[in-house]
Amino acid sequence: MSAYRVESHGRIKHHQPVSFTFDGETVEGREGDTVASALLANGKHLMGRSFKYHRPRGAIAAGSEEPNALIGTTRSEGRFEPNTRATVQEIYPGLKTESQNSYPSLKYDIGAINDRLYMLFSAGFYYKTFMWPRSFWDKVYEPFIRRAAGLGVSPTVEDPDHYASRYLHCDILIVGAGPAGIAAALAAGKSGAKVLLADEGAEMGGSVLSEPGVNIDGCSAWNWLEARLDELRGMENVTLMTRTTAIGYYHQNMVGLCQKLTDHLTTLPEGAPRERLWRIRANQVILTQGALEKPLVFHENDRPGVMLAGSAQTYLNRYGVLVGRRPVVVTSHDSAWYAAFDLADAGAEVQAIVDLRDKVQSELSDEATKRGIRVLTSHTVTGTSGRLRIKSIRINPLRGSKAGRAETVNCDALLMSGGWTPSLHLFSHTKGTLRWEDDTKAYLPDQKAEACHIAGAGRGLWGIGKALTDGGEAGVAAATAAGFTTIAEAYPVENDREGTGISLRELPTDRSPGKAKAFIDFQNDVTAKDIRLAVSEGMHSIEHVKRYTTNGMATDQGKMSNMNGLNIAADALGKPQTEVGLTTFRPPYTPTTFGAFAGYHKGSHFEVTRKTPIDDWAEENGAAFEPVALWRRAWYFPKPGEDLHAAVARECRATRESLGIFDASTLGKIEVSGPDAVEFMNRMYTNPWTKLGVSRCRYGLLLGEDGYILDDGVIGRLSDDKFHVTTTTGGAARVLNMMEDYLQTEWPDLKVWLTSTTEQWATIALNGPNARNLLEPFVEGQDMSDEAFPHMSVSQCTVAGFPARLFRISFTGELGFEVNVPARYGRALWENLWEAGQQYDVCPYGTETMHVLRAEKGFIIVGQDTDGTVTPDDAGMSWAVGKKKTDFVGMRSLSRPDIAAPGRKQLVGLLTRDSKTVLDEGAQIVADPKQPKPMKMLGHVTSSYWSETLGRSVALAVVQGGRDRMGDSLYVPMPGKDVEVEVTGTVFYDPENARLKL
Amino acid sequence: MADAIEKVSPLHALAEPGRFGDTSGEPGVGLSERLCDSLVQVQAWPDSISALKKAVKSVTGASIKPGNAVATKGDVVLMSTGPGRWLVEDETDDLEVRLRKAIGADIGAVTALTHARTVVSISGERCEWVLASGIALDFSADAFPVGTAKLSHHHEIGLTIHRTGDQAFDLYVVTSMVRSFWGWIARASAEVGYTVS
Amino acid sequence: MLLIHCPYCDETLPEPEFAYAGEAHIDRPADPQQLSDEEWRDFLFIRTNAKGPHYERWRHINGCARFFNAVRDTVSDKFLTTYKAGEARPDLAKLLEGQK
Amino acid sequence: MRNFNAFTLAREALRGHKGWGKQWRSPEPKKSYDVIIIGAGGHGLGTAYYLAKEHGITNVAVLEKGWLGGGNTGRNTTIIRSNYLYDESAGLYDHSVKLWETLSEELNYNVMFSQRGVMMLAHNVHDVQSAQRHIHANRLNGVDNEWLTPQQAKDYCPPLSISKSARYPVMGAALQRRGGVARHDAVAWGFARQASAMGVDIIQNCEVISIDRAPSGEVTGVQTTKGPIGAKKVGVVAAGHTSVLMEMAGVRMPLESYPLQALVSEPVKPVFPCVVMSNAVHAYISQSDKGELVIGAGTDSYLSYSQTGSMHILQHTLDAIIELYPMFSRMKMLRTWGGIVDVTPDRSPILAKTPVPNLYVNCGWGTGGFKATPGSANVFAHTIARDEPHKINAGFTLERFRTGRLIDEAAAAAVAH
Repeated sequence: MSAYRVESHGRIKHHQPVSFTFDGETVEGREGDTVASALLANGKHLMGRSFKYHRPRGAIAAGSEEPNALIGTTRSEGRFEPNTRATVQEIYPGLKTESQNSYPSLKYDIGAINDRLYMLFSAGFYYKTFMWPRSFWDKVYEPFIRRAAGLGVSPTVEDPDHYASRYLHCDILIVGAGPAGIAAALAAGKSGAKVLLADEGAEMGGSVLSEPGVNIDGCSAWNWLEARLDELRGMENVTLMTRTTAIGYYHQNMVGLCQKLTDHLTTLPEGAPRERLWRIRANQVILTQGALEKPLVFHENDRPGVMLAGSAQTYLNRYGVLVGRRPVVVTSHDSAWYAAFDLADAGAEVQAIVDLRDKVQSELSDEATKRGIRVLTSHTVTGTSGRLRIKSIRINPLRGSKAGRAETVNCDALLMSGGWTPSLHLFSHTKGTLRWEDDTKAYLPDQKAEACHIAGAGRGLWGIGKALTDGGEAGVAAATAAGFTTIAEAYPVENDREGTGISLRELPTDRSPGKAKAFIDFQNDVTAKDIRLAVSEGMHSIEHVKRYTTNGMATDQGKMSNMNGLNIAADALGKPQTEVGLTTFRPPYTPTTFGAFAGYHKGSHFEVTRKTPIDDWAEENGAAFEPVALWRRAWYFPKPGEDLHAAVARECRATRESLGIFDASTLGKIEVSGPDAVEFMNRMYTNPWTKLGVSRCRYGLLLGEDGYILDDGVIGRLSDDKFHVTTTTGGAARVLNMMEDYLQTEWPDLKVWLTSTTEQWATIALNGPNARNLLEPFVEGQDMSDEAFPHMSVSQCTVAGFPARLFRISFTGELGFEVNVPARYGRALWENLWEAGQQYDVCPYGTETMHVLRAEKGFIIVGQDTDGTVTPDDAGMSWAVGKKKTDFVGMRSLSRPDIAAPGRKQLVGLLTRDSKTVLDEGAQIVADPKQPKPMKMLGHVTSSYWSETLGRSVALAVVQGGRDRMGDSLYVPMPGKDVEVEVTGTVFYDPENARLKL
Repeated sequence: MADAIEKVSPLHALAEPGRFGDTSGEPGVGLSERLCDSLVQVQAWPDSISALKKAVKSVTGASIKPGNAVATKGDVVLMSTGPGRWLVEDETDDLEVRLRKAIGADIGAVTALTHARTVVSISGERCEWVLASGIALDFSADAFPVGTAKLSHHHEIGLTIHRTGDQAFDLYVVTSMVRSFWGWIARASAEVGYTVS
Repeated sequence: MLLIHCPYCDETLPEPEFAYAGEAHIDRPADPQQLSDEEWRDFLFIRTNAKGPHYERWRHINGCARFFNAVRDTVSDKFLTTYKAGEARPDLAKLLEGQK
Repeated sequence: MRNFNAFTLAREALRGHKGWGKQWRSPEPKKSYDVIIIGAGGHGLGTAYYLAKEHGITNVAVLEKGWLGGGNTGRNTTIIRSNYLYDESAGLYDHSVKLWETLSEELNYNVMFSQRGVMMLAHNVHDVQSAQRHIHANRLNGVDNEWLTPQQAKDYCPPLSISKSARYPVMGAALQRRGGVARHDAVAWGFARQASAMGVDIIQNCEVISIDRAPSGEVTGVQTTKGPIGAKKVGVVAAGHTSVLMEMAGVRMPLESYPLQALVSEPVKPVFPCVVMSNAVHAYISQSDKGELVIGAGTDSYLSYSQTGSMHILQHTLDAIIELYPMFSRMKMLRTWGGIVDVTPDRSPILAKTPVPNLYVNCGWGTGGFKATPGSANVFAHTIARDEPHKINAGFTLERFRTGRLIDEAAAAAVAH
């Protein structure tokens, strides 16, 4: 077994070997290992290459803050993920992992040439060059930059996994299950409140997992932890969630969490989602996310083998891995000393503890001497060596702020600690404010913007004892605020490892600081020099520094780099941190898959599909569908070998010659009922309604208050106090909302109720000379003769035995009826009419034929022939505006200067001089096609079709002053040719409406 | 003639009986579809609410309860869907006619919605879990007691949700969207395993 | 995702149950025809767009379907109060007092 | 001011980058200026730059309450295109694209304008009609825009799914090849550097508290957190906060401010070669030089100055991204943020004089302001310098809301900017 695995340590299952691959090579780890701990156990520190300079890098941390050790992971075909943190990914048999951003191999990466050009690729260098010659940017420079940039590669195939989501309401949400979080959960849990404790790790415990030597409440830390977690599991009002990261903290205590469900499993359970996005609404939130260790900033502090001391301690105590056998420790904080002691006790020969401070507590130095560790206080580190792994470091004594003569010390790892930063990302999402505290040398929570509590290291309290006490108090406070009562138990702690330290900028060095490669943002390769350059170039806001250098913009979201960047920027600006300010933390806390956000809403569930009761019949009969608003509608019914045009021509012929049947169920239907219904209609629509008789219909036109046509539809009067209003398919919801708005807020005095009955009725339209012949035998309770039931009538009768609302209306110019029956009877009625219709060669038609037939009659489609800038007069529909009316929605806008002005675009017909040419819908119209660009455009073609009936093309268009141009020639300039058109009226077929009167 | 032809359920093609999703262990929920015989909306004028309540009582024998409490009597269900507005359900086919007789224009408006809604029933240990995976309400029994109804939505689909038991809900779904809704609830139930009856 | 109290249902529910409906207390003029073009423009288009407490309308679209009014701080997005359509503007000073 | 080029870069590299000097001065405000621009975003800094360069007006201050470029300039998804429907819009945005094409040289600052092409997808018959209408109008206006079949669209953007079984199958696309993206910060910095060099004072952390007017009504200066500053003319270029500032001068605006969110993925190697917008499905996406997928979300429905949006808005956006690009489901969202956009009733900007003498306003860009930065700044400078609009912005008045001569791109095409 490898020299780096320590069987006596760690929480992993030493007797359970697990093998996986890294860059094709089989690696053996143990159950419970992460990819990083397993690689380290095998002596492999080199795990990746940096973004800009392609420098060799190893894991610097042991958690989700890791900036270097990003890998690609593959489970199986389609299950590949880039940029996964090796320090978080748990290993399982068969896991395939690969390094990123290197070519040809991780060990020999030609990209590393950039490192030689280090001085050239300074902060913002790309803003200063690549400008000449211009054409080279797109063709040469940018492609080069892009190839060099990027970390991993994108997946290339559809994701076979699915993702789930979940809403949850609870009294208290606790984020982070370290000592503070657990103490908070225990206190809050006992109150009976509904408590949820979430932790991003695979197991709960946080820092306790890395501090087995501590005694809590009279027993060893790990035994205490197990007992307490059992206690929590025993409370049915408490829920524990691991592998669950709180990614964002939103308005009114809504916290988004992403739970990883399968990425650690050997085999996938059938149908199990990969991740679940939780949206938790909590009465109180407790943030116990602990603190993050800061790297020290010195020349070549990024070699594989250089690692945070706390992380090295974690690798030893959680994973049973010595990250080095001969490590050196360099620190400005006590905590790293304890790491050194743990490693030494586990068999490492710690070469030296280098402390920047001139004195430390004697207890620490005594412990070090006891272990035979060389102690060098008031010393600094000025460099490291080793290509793919650290070999030695330069240590210099400090004379004040100057570095003395260097001594080289060999080592196989360098453990550093620059102190700790409270993890307050989520707190910052809420716009809670932070204040700089000089004795902790950290930003601490100040003003809260949400009902939340922060406890433990998040408040700058180091050590497990303080965390437990503070967490308990937070638990009590939260429970009390949520209306429960409880008390916090005391958990006495022995051999606790509190500690203090100082916070530094770049370490003093004996070299030219201008040339030092002292890294701050490891992933983005931002060095102290870059920060100082940015400031010297006038980037005085910390946001400018961040953006100019990209410090803190890497995938660790600045967890490693923000504080060091801030300290150095502040120094360069000669200001205290407080005046420089922080950059904003933005969600998510750690990168989160798109899939988790989309949840169920993918594939057929991407958006709701509304279907009519007759949809199945259309599908069974080979209809082609088109999406209209949320509906899918039958577009046309192609026979074998027919394309859209052939099918539509046939459907048009059949309808005009005999009989067509059409599913109009998607039309919006609104029942307007009440004593004031007619008054309401008068106020809403442009038309007058008072005189409309019961069982009569009228075409209604609805404007927005801005005077433009918003919707239209046929409206039938069922009784004195009840109207059956129809709207366009797409407009139904908008119209009802608008009507409710006026009714509820402007005219609450009107006794009117509005009800959408779109869903209640299936609507079947019959059009054609044989429409009555087919329908009549089915109708009971209504004389169908032209006299008794003329055009624009409505009747409540039965059709085929079903209760029906029967309209005699026509959107085709043919004799037409629309039968409304309760939705569940729709299919049955359709089948009835279909069978009986065979004698008339009844032809089902779709929306396209409907559009052609209505265009031949010059009927508009709102949204196609009008576009939200068209008034009734523009559309040639002044006839629909009640002349005597003193007010209706939109009326006042019609007299605004530019609406009343001459020369507006008006709806007209267009006939191409060459009758075979069908204009493009959307094609533009000009008077002189020979004019230079930009041309003066008079309008555009709104509808254009081949009219089978007329044996030629027809078109509708809006044209400036169109109604004064009847008979004029205009032109539609198309690529390569100009199409000459004649301006005509809008009715091309049966202008005297003879066919309606059959 | 009508009797000769069956009503066609929008879910006829989808909701096939059987056991689906995770088949290890007991099914977490059971799903089923119900077509109302009569579902009628009654709406009162601000000054005629008590008159309307009287009328409803006279027709159904059940009294409208305050707030979102659902009144049930035999096969009658009365649910509030907003100020002055209620849904009335029973198993007759002439409920609308009878209500219309009792509720004149002076009292309010009566609108049949029998075919406009399709009821999806969900029951079983995990029904709260399944519903909460796509509907933003708090389904815990204290926040959503048995015998109350709430309005909500899933993904643009309007819902009236009646908690009929500790582990049972009736969801009144807009008919044209019920196929999409079924697609979702089946997917969400797959994780816990479900039966369709 | 905001939390909104519907004054009709007396329930506090998440934002997606509601639809924003623009600035509140902009009444449609009794007789629009009498208005000047300027006055009509003001009614149609001019908005307070307040930074801070804002009188606005919401509709409980997926619930009782009622329009109602609210006062919300547009900087913090926190609701100061919601109230039924037709009720008078609540006194801002009192509301802000209540927040303290 | 040091010239930026490969040679100076190399020389500085050898000298440890000691000689660059500041990119812009950080002066204290003078007593008064000929022109004060309120708002140091791209539009405001650009306005100052063109005032100095094209109109010889260098006694100019740009006042910024925060840090320059910190508003929507530094918060948008950097989409640049000009294939708008109406003559006014096409004229304004194409003027801008032409300036973009030479902006790096003009400013001696690499703004990384990358003409990768902007593709707008059509998902239903209405989309197709609308796209065709745009294409024809653009052609006659001399603006490039062409129709692609679904297969051509896929060839241009391989990650795009053109599956027929999709909920909203791609029926085609309109492509403007001259469209693309640019580096947003660089635009602000480039304008700031040149303007500052020509004498413009850029004063950051200087918030305007009130706008002073003479008894006769005209603007005379502003009160700021750094004291009073006199001005012969004042231009308000403060996207998001326009209403607040104009109120100080007693002008009520037809504006509402909404949160707009955007997000980026973790960086990956080049995978997405262009910009794709879909209005039916609501998703805007491109890939940055750094490798991040840059994705624009929709606005929240409610008025807000909080610069934060709701989670469900981002969710809906990512639903759409996965619908169009199923292979991105396992990509990870790295960072989200929000901006404040002020929106006019017709979704078109206001670039005009105001009822108050010597007060000018540039606002109402909604979600589409970045693409217009140089063009808008250029004609706005003209409007201030000459006290009359340039013919390109003549239509974008405040008056139009009274007369009804709206420029309603949204209503005309349901095309978001």
